Amino acid sequence: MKFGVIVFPGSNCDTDAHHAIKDVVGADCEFIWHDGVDLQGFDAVVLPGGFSYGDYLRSGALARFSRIMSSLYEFIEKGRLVIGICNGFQILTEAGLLPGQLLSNDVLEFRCKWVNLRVENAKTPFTSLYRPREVLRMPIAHHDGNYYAEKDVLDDLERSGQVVLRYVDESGNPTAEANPNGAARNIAGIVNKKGNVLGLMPHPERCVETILGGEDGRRIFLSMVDSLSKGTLVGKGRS
Amino acid sequence: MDIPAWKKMGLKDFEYKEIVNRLGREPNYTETGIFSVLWSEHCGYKHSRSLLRTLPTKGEKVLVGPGENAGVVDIGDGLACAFKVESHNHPCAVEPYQGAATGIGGIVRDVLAMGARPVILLDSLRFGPVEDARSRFLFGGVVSGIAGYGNCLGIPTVGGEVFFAEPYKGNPLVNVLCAGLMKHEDLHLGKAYGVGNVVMIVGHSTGRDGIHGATFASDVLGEDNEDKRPNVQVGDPFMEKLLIEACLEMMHKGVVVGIQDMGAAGITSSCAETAARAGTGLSIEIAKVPMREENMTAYDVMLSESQERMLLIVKPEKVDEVAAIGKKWGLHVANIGRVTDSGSLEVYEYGKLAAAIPVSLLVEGSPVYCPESAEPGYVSNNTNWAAASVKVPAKSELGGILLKLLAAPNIASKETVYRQYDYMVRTDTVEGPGKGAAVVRVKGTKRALVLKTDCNGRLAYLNPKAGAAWAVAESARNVAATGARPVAITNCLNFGNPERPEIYWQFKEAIAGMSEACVALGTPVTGGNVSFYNETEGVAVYPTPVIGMLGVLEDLDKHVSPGFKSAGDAIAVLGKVWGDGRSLAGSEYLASICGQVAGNPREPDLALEKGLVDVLVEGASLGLLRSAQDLSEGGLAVALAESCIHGEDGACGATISIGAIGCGGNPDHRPDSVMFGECNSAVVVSLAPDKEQALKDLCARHSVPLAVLGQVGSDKLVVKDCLGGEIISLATAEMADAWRNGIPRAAK
Amino acid sequence: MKFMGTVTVALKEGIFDPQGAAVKGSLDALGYAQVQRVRMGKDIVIALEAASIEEANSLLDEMARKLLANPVTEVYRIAVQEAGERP
Amino acid sequence: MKFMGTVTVALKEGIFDPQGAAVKGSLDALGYAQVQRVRMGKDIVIALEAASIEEANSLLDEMARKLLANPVTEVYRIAVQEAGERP
Ligand SMILES: Nc1ncnc2c1ncn2[C@@H]1O[C@H](COP(=O)(O)OP(=O)(O)O)[C@@H](O)[C@H]1O
Ligand SMILES: [Mg+2]
Repeated sequence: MKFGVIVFPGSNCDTDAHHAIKDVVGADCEFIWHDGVDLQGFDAVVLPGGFSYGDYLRSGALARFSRIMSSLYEFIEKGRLVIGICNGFQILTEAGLLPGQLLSNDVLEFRCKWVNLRVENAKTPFTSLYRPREVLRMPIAHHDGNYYAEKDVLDDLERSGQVVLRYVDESGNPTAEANPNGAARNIAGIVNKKGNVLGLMPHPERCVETILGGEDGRRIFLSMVDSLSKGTLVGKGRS
Repeated sequence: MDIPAWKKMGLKDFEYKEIVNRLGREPNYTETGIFSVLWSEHCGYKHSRSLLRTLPTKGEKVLVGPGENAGVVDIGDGLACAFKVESHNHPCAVEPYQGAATGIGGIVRDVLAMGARPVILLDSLRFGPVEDARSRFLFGGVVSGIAGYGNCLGIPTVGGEVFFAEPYKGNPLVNVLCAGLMKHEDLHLGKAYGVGNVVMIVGHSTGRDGIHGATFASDVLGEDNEDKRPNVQVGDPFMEKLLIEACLEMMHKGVVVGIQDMGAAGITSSCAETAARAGTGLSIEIAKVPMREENMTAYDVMLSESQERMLLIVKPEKVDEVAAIGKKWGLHVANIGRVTDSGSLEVYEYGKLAAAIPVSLLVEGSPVYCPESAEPGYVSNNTNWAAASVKVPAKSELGGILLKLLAAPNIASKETVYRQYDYMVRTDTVEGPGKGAAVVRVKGTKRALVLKTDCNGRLAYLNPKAGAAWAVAESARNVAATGARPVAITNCLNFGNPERPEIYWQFKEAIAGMSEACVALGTPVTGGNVSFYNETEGVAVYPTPVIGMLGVLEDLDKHVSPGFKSAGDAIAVLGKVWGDGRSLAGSEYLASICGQVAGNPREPDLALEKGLVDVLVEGASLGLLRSAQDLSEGGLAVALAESCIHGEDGACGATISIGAIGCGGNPDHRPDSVMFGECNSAVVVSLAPDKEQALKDLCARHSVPLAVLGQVGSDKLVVKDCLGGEIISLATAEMADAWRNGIPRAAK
Repeated sequence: MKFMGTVTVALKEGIFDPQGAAVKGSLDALGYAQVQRVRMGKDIVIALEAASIEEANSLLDEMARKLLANPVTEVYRIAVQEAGERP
Repeated sequence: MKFMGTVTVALKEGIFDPQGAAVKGSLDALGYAQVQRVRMGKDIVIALEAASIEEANSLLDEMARKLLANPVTEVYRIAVQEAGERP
């Protein structure tokens, strides 16, 4: 089983994801240069955080024209796993692979801090090792993390269990205070209908070692490894 | 009559005569421009060079000292750390966002040029009072500029300082420190070796941005352009990120012989410096430089300060490989000339020779000034200042004063600043901003780099020698408090106009204080930067010699952090809390509670500071310490309060008696000095009760006084005086609220 | 022929514009009580070659749909003129 | 009377526009060889009350100088019309 981390010009969490997956979780992992065309031999792909193409115009907007993206569409069609973290999430929405868009934080400032998240769907290939409604601590670090989608889209996401992570307080309530960026319905992460593409603003790769303040992010990658080894992915997203 | 060109470009008449003499002819317009930038204070260090030579720069860990783009020290395991601090004060006063952003860009390229991957940033900031709208605007702009550029690069900003005071109103100070990691064998130097080697430029195209302000309206550009050519550069962090990756790839593949960043005076200084260091010459053709604008002249190209560019010296057979790597990263790469043995910088403008100057005249060729210095009047007045003039507050007032101090912008939490910085990227930040020195792990080793910037300009103003020495001592103490051994410093000297005797005196004194402290603590100076003329309408900033201290923590598992860890632990003060009238001098208490900036701060007892560092480092490695918090602004009371605020759940309090510090022993002793006095060589530590004897023995061995004050409690700070009477009793929640909201509330 | 095109991108009406709100706030603070609403948009000025103004227009429209505006949250407006003309 | 004002803020000519350059890069990649130059600006739409269009104009000009544009790096242009009119 092999993970790939796509490196766009301006990606800057690519080595962090690589370290988390290879050195900490212990799965095979390689970097994939953005203008490659081949995802042969990979079972899961990470779109890492950072500022692809400087995040000019709109965060993630310019990256979706990278050559690798065309093969990513097929990759997703085949039911392989794709996780977009922070800038990766922004790229996935800009590319139309996930609904909605990530607007500027309502505070109009970059925010780097630890937040609490609630696992809304523990049946996805990315969250299968968490308990339903488990509360996690993860760091965020973004300027544009304010998730927006029209009401019916949001309702549909909720109904089909596509909302995977929500910003909450310590006791697990999705309060306004617990929402760091103004995201609609405190949404921090969603999956596509098929359930094999996850986009999230928090950084699981930054909390896989206790020395860095926590390891709640580790099970995201372990869940992926687990689901891949079981080999039955497609459809798992529905709950 | 119209002013001669050299004047417009900022050269003095006698400097111009000097140039004509040494050159043996009149320089042409382009040559004059080249001289004007390299003989400027910024590049030429005319007023500082002679004194900087007196700094201690040797040490067995120092691999590269001052003179190169950044200092480099050995950190073990075959690894080295390149680090340097630089100022971007003047640009930030005009355009805070871009000024700060391009400041980050510049220092990052300095570290990159050594062959290191830039991995850490710190920012040391000074502004006018937060209550002042303009100062708030500059503060906000600078912080978002640092965030905007640094975050995009993926280099964590893990620490810094913010200090507010009236003298910085017209002249904010923005100093940024960058540290990079490399293997010893990856060390590169800014030297143009090898006659026949190719000179290449990589990165952004070159435009007219940043060309010396005085020449906007010159006939080269034409009057009509004047307002369109402001002397500010716009940073492009995306391009810088690509430049970092491309240059690292080139250096690791060993395809570059020499590399040099393009900062002030762009191509001019990078060419002159690389040639001078190697004792060679360079011949370049500006037509080959990728240009951003039409019909640019040699003058434009040579003086442009367009950002995100590096100069490379490459063996002819490697040129294609360099070009390929540059192309891969989407950068402009061009072969602009070659290394010669002429000893001169020859510049061709579309085929014809536009400038030919011996590099020795350009680099370190500028005149060196040793202006006269005179002690300012305020110093002697302050020496006669009597603490007695400050009335001793009633015991009942001390708690309220502590709350006020915790909320004072200079002491309060700086979270509103660093929450805008991505301080976690690269997943090595073990201790980020907010709690003492930053601790950054070195992957693949047990080690960590520990960094802290420090300088209290108010102390340095009242007593420059003491102030500079305290900055070194405090940053060392901050670093040692984590268990790390301080190894070397970089520094940024921010002063007013050196042509004024009082300013030059401040500068001289500060250099002396810094040198003494560095020698005593065994932390050599590996590099730095001087920023003069930080004054408007005759009002100079506080002399501000910012120190950037680098330490190495041998074993991350032994890392000690501020904040009490468990109730029942013993609380002790290591070192000396003076508690006398003199320790009120220049204190935050005196400034923000009593509204005075006065007194003559004592100099640190450097032997004691050294002992303290040894105790902290050995104590940590022996596992004797549960927490350590150094005393700085706000003195003992604030150090205790911060230890409570940062305490673990159930260990956020303390009950202590200051009796043990021997109050009463000294006739000049006063409670406000004991609690809030500054210039102490001391640290508040907590330890498991069964470790007390071992720590006492360790302190004895290093002749460091140790006083056990009391015990860690759960949720409030209680302080008793020698007679056992309560002088302070505050809920930690209340202290935390004051400390966390100090700046937002003051900024309202 | 050379044309100067401007693609003006704005947030859809219903969508909250924090930046605009912030600017409104500062204007209030400066005492501009007359201001009722502020919306921030982008102004993308593109110099391009085209055979005719119609072609320039449709090129710009294509760019706007493909890249310059995000249909989820944004609407756009196009203006073109021959290069050289004053705006 | 109600007016609709637009303050268009652009970088001064001499100043490099990284954002515009990046967008141009993507347009090139998309095959728009016709594009010669891209510059990004801000488009600030302000609904305000004023006695006359002249007053609206001078108010907007004041706001632009005080807050909306940074004279060091930016230039601005103002357009006003009575509210309700189509742009
Ligand atoms: N501008 C800044 N950027 C990042 N961190 C900062 C900044 N200012 C202060 N900090 C952090 O806040 C904490 C307190 O700073 P300071 O008061 O200078 O510490 P000390 O009193 O120990 O010298 C430190 O961890 C410092 O790194
Ligand atoms: Mg300090």
